[in-house]
Amino acid sequence: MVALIVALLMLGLSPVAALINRRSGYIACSAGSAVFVYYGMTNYSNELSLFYVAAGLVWLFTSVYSLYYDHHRWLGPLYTSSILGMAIALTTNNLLVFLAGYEIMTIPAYVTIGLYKKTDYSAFVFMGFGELSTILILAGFLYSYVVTGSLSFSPLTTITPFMIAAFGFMVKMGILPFMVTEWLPIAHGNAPSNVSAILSASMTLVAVYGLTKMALLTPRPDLFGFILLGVGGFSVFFGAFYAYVSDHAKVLLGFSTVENNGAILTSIGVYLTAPTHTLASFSLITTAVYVLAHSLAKTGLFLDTGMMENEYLILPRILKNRLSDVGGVLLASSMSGLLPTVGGVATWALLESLFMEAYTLHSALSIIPIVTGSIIAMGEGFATSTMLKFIIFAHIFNKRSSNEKTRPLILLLLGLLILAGGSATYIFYRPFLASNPALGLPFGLIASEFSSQPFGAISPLYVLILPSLIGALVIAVFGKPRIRRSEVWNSGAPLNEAYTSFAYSNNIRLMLGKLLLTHIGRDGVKVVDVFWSLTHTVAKLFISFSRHFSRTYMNSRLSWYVIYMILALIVFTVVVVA
Amino acid sequence: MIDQMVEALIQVLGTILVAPLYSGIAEKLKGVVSLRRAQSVLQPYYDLFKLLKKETVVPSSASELFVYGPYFTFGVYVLISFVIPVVYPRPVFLTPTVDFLGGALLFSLVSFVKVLSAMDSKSNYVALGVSRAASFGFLAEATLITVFFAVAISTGTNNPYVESAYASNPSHYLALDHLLATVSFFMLWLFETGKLPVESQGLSEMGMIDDSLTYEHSGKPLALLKWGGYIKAYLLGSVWLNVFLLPWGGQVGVLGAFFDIGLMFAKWMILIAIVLVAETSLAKLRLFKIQDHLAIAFVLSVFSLLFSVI
Amino acid sequence: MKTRLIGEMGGYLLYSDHLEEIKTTKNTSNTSQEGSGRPVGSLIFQYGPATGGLIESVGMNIETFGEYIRTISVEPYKMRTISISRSIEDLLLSVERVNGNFAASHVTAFLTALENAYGVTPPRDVILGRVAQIELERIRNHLLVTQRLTEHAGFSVPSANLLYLVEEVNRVIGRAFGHRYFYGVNTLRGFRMDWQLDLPTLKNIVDEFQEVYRGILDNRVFIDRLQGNGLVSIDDSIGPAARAAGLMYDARLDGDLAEVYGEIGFNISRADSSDAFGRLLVRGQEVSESLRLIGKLNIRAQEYEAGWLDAWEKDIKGFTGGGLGRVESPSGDLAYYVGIHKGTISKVLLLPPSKVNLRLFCSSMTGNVFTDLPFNWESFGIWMSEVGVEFV
Amino acid sequence: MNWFLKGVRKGVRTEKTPSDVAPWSTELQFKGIEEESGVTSESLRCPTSAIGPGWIAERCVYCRRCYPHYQPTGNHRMGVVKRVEKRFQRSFYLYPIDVGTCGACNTELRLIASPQHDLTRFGIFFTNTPRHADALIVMGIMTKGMREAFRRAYEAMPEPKLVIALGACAISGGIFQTEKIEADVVIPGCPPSPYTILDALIRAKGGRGW
Repeated sequence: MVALIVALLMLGLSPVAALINRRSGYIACSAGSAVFVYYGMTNYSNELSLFYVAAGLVWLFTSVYSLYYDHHRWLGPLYTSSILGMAIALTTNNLLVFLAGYEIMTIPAYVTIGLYKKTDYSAFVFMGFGELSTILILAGFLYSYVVTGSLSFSPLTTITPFMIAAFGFMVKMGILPFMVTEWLPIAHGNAPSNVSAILSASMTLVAVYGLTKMALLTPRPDLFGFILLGVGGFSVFFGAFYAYVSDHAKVLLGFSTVENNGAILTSIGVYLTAPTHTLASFSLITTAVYVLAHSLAKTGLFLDTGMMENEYLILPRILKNRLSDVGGVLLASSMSGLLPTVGGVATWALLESLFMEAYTLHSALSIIPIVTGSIIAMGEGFATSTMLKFIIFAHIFNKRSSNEKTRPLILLLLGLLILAGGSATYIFYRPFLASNPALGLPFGLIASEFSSQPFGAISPLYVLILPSLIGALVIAVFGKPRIRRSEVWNSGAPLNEAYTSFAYSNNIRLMLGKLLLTHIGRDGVKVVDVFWSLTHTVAKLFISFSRHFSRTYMNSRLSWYVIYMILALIVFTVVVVA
Repeated sequence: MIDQMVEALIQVLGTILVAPLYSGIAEKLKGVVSLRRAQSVLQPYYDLFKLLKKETVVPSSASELFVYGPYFTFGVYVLISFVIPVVYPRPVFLTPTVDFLGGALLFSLVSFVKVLSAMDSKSNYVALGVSRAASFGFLAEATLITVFFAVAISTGTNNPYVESAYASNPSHYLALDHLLATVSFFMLWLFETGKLPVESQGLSEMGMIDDSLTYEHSGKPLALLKWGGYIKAYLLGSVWLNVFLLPWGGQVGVLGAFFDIGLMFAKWMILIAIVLVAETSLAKLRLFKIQDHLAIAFVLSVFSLLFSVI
Repeated sequence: MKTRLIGEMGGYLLYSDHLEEIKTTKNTSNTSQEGSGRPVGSLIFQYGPATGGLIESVGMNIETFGEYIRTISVEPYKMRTISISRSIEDLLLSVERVNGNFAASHVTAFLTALENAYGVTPPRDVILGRVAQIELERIRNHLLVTQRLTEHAGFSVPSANLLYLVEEVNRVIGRAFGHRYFYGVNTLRGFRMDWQLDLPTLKNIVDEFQEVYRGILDNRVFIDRLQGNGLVSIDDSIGPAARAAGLMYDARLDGDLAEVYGEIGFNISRADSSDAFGRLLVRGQEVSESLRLIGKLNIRAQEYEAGWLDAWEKDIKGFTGGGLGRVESPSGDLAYYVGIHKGTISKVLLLPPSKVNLRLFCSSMTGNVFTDLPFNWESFGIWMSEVGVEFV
Repeated sequence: MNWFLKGVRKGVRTEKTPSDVAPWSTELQFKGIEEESGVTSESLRCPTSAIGPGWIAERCVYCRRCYPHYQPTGNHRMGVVKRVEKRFQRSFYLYPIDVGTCGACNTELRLIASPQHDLTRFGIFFTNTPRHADALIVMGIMTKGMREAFRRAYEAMPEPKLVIALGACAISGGIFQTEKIEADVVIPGCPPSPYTILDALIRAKGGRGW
């Protein structure tokens, strides 16, 4: 408990510190985050504690990174206060304080995007959807207050509050059809990478946290659970699909977040609909592990884009060196759900739980998890291709190397963490540990179960060790190769133009033209993001409204805009606390 | 413990050392059917042996990934050969490392590393092939996962060995879901191993898909990639034989393990016969028709999933 | 018969019945056009010069944004220059080697040009002999083209079978003429032939080809690779490409040997689709037709005293003139113009069919995907060797 | 299925021993009446001065002007192997590069893959990348455009490797009288027949020839 207070104090101080001196602010924030992680680990009560660890790590790495990145006087305070908001939301047990934290986290983000905006509407779109999310959550909370008569998170007898709030959280998670809220502001507003990281990694994390927390307090609803499950599945597919055909690094990552949040939502769906208690708890752990995997990997990749000069993969100019290359590859492999990384374990567990559910249900209902599972499987396929695209064109296909050490080192650390973390998930799956000494696995096995006997099992630790071991053995047997350097073979001609990221994913544009409404014209290939074109209309309405609003009340001057935000914040907090 | 180790050894060596032979036999027969005397069935071994002795040319801007990636992928393949029933019908040493789905994820780990290693050469020809492989990947990977689950769901466990035993029961074997999964997996196998009607090892660079992944490699790494390719074909093919098409006849015990190698040979002759007919009577599909081929495989596997629970 | 444009040869436009100087320079570059400028994310993919997929060295610059071919331009990397300032007999040997697979066609066109220049006509047997060689060449080439197509489709059995037949044709030629590519066969005085042409064997070869050919046409997947692939704008096409589109374009109807072809009753083969498939259909029919023609010729080796030749050897001062020779090579119209100044050869112009076919190929590639490129390429029967040649 | 059956029915058509080689692609021998020293390239108007003393295989383009003084013997084993590479005994991959041919060498080279000849039975194969190749087969006269590509291809090949010059153009400049290309294995002929090519290739990897 002491740890928590310390952490919150440090985080609370950090915005103030940042106003005075940026570095000190970030340092305070890092320290606070570190303590927060410590708190999460020591007071490991249930899966929710894992959210603390994940969030804390994200903040820690991002803040340290920001020490070497930030280049704007407003950024420090805004960034740190946003984190403070998250910390509050994560740690409170009071509905309204949660909401307050939620706003404290969101509003600075509006401002940052407003400050960095390239296109005027992005900030407003983000704000619009943000507020929509808040309103829904508020409604859900009020309803819960009406039901339970208490302002703290407390067990519910009806699922209605959860349903309403769930939609609010889903908006924040950028779940289909709200995908646009995820990538648009980051990309078009072009938020600085450290903010992108917390926007995409930990802000959605808070939403997931809220969703999970509510779910834990709600009687497990059948139908709604299946809806979440299905919607999640489709988000995975479309998220990954659009990520694959995106050539803007941050859009790509944004969509990939949609994909991951979809998976997480599905996992929650499984928890809500699981026929057996064993399966329920398995999927709950899976949810938490998935959150951890996504937060860390996504943070890393966004920080990676922070080292890009040009955010288009078509001609990326990224400060790269051996460290960041290795880090990037590790992070990407986790993002593509490959063992032995955390991402791999999460993907494995999610798919297992889906199909276990299908098996245990053994009825017409099984169709839902099966179809969802199959769709997610396809999504994973796209995810792998997408991450390959990112690594190939951000790291391998560009020659611009740097000898900067610090930021690449941070990336590498994250990568190693996510690699080793795969084996560490062992701890979180405590109830599901197995072993088979007879066959040489005395420990390190995670078994997926829906009842007494196990369904399947993996040992990330062994997967981490064995291939490299065998590889080394192979080297020992056949020896190292005798190497001579020579230029790449390009059928006898010098290699003048390298393959582009656009061309890399063009087959899909041509093959799935119906889905993308591909059009080949005189000036190249055009595709339409169906969901964006939907949400864009909504956005436009909101833009025109806020344009009018800002003209009349804020003379469209940013300072006023900021002041308005802060006032709104204060007023809101006062209202809440009173 | 010791017995399991010996059995494991037999299974793994039986995979690594015998795998190239099946490719050799298949190529020989294909040659004979196409009016030629054709090369020796041991040709794959000759090629590997020679490549292991050759120099390795590395593109100027490539990194260690290009050189040592193949070693790693080979390691993963060897690990998989511990895990799935490719020779011995009972779990052997280290088998529980991953289950069936885990195996599928290991296969995609291999392709991930393979692609990075190949792309590290920065060759446009590699990129051309990779971009194709990547755009079919989503269906291939999905089918691999669903088809593995197809059996998992009917047995209630994701342990391939149990599934093999389960499928050997005629009533389960003839069940619709099993048959669908069998067909689906075979179609996938054709894609994964670059067989007609999906791909054919020709000289034309323009048609490359899988071949592009070895296009720039040479010497030892190339040998390991080729060898890995043989092993992959053997692993997937044997799973298909032992879990789907012919889940019978596996003997236990150390002696049994030796017998099983012979048994696998017999089973493989059947697979090779089927493939031979396909390879000699089909022509290569147009590029974008390949996704139809895979889509059918995927849909079949999903149907088999549905039938197994309803 | 109406006049048709065949192509450009060194500053002149060659029509089926005359040669005229070019006034306005029209675009005959080997580039297909679509839109202008470079779309985002596109690249120039360099294919060649040294490829495993194509028989000869050729460089292709393919503008693409991934799989889809936007424009393509072909450059012949192997440019050979042939000096005309050597003895006419040595020059003849070089002409043989302009394109080995069409050697007979080239030599015939070249000699016909000379003979026209000097206004002499060789004996009928010599002309028949040349016709026979050209038709043998046609059979071999069409077999080879079909084989290449099946090979690219990974169609192993027919591919092997066709390669077998190509080798057999070569052996038939080798037995009769002593050389598989007619090198050293034709001289200024006629042609050499050691043995009678083995017609029965040739007939068996063509019969087996027809069987294979019908077999591959039954295969849906294979046909799918060709249909709609490489649609050409027919107006200025030649050879099988033109006939595939249903045109009556054939030098055997309006070329220098038209008379002979007319007498032995040549029937033109045509199809009704201007894509790679149509071109395959035409070749399939032409193989049988060529066999039929050869059967009617019953040729025997023959030498003659070429009057102009002696004149040339004595180098009568002041013989100045020029002659045009045009024959139907396996891939379409092939023409030579030989200019003679004061008894020595002063100018040689060449219009190889591959030059025209190359233009057609490029114009037909836009909108195609990479994997269909080899099929379209082979379907034209292009030989870069004759494109890259220059007489100086 | 259909083609599978056809293939089986037709059976293997690979020939056991060389047969039916075209005379004017084989070794020439003096068959004249007067002294061999009496006839020279000049007297026979040999375009590549391939006569005297004796017959010089590398230069001959088989124009037959020396007939009847020189006549074909039917011996196709004219290849000259300067360096044998035993390591390729059982696995020999070829990368052909055409630096300026008339197309005849290309076709004859492809024809060693025909069922009659079937190079694969000797463990010889074509490959489409120099990285996998053991030997670089160069044919045609060295043209300006291809010189660079030739160098790159050689560079791209891993050691040990052989260079094989195929056809009169490559080994002596042939009728075009251009430079000759240095090589470990030299295969005369214009073009060399598939028999000549196979024989040389087999001997290059330490075999007894064909």
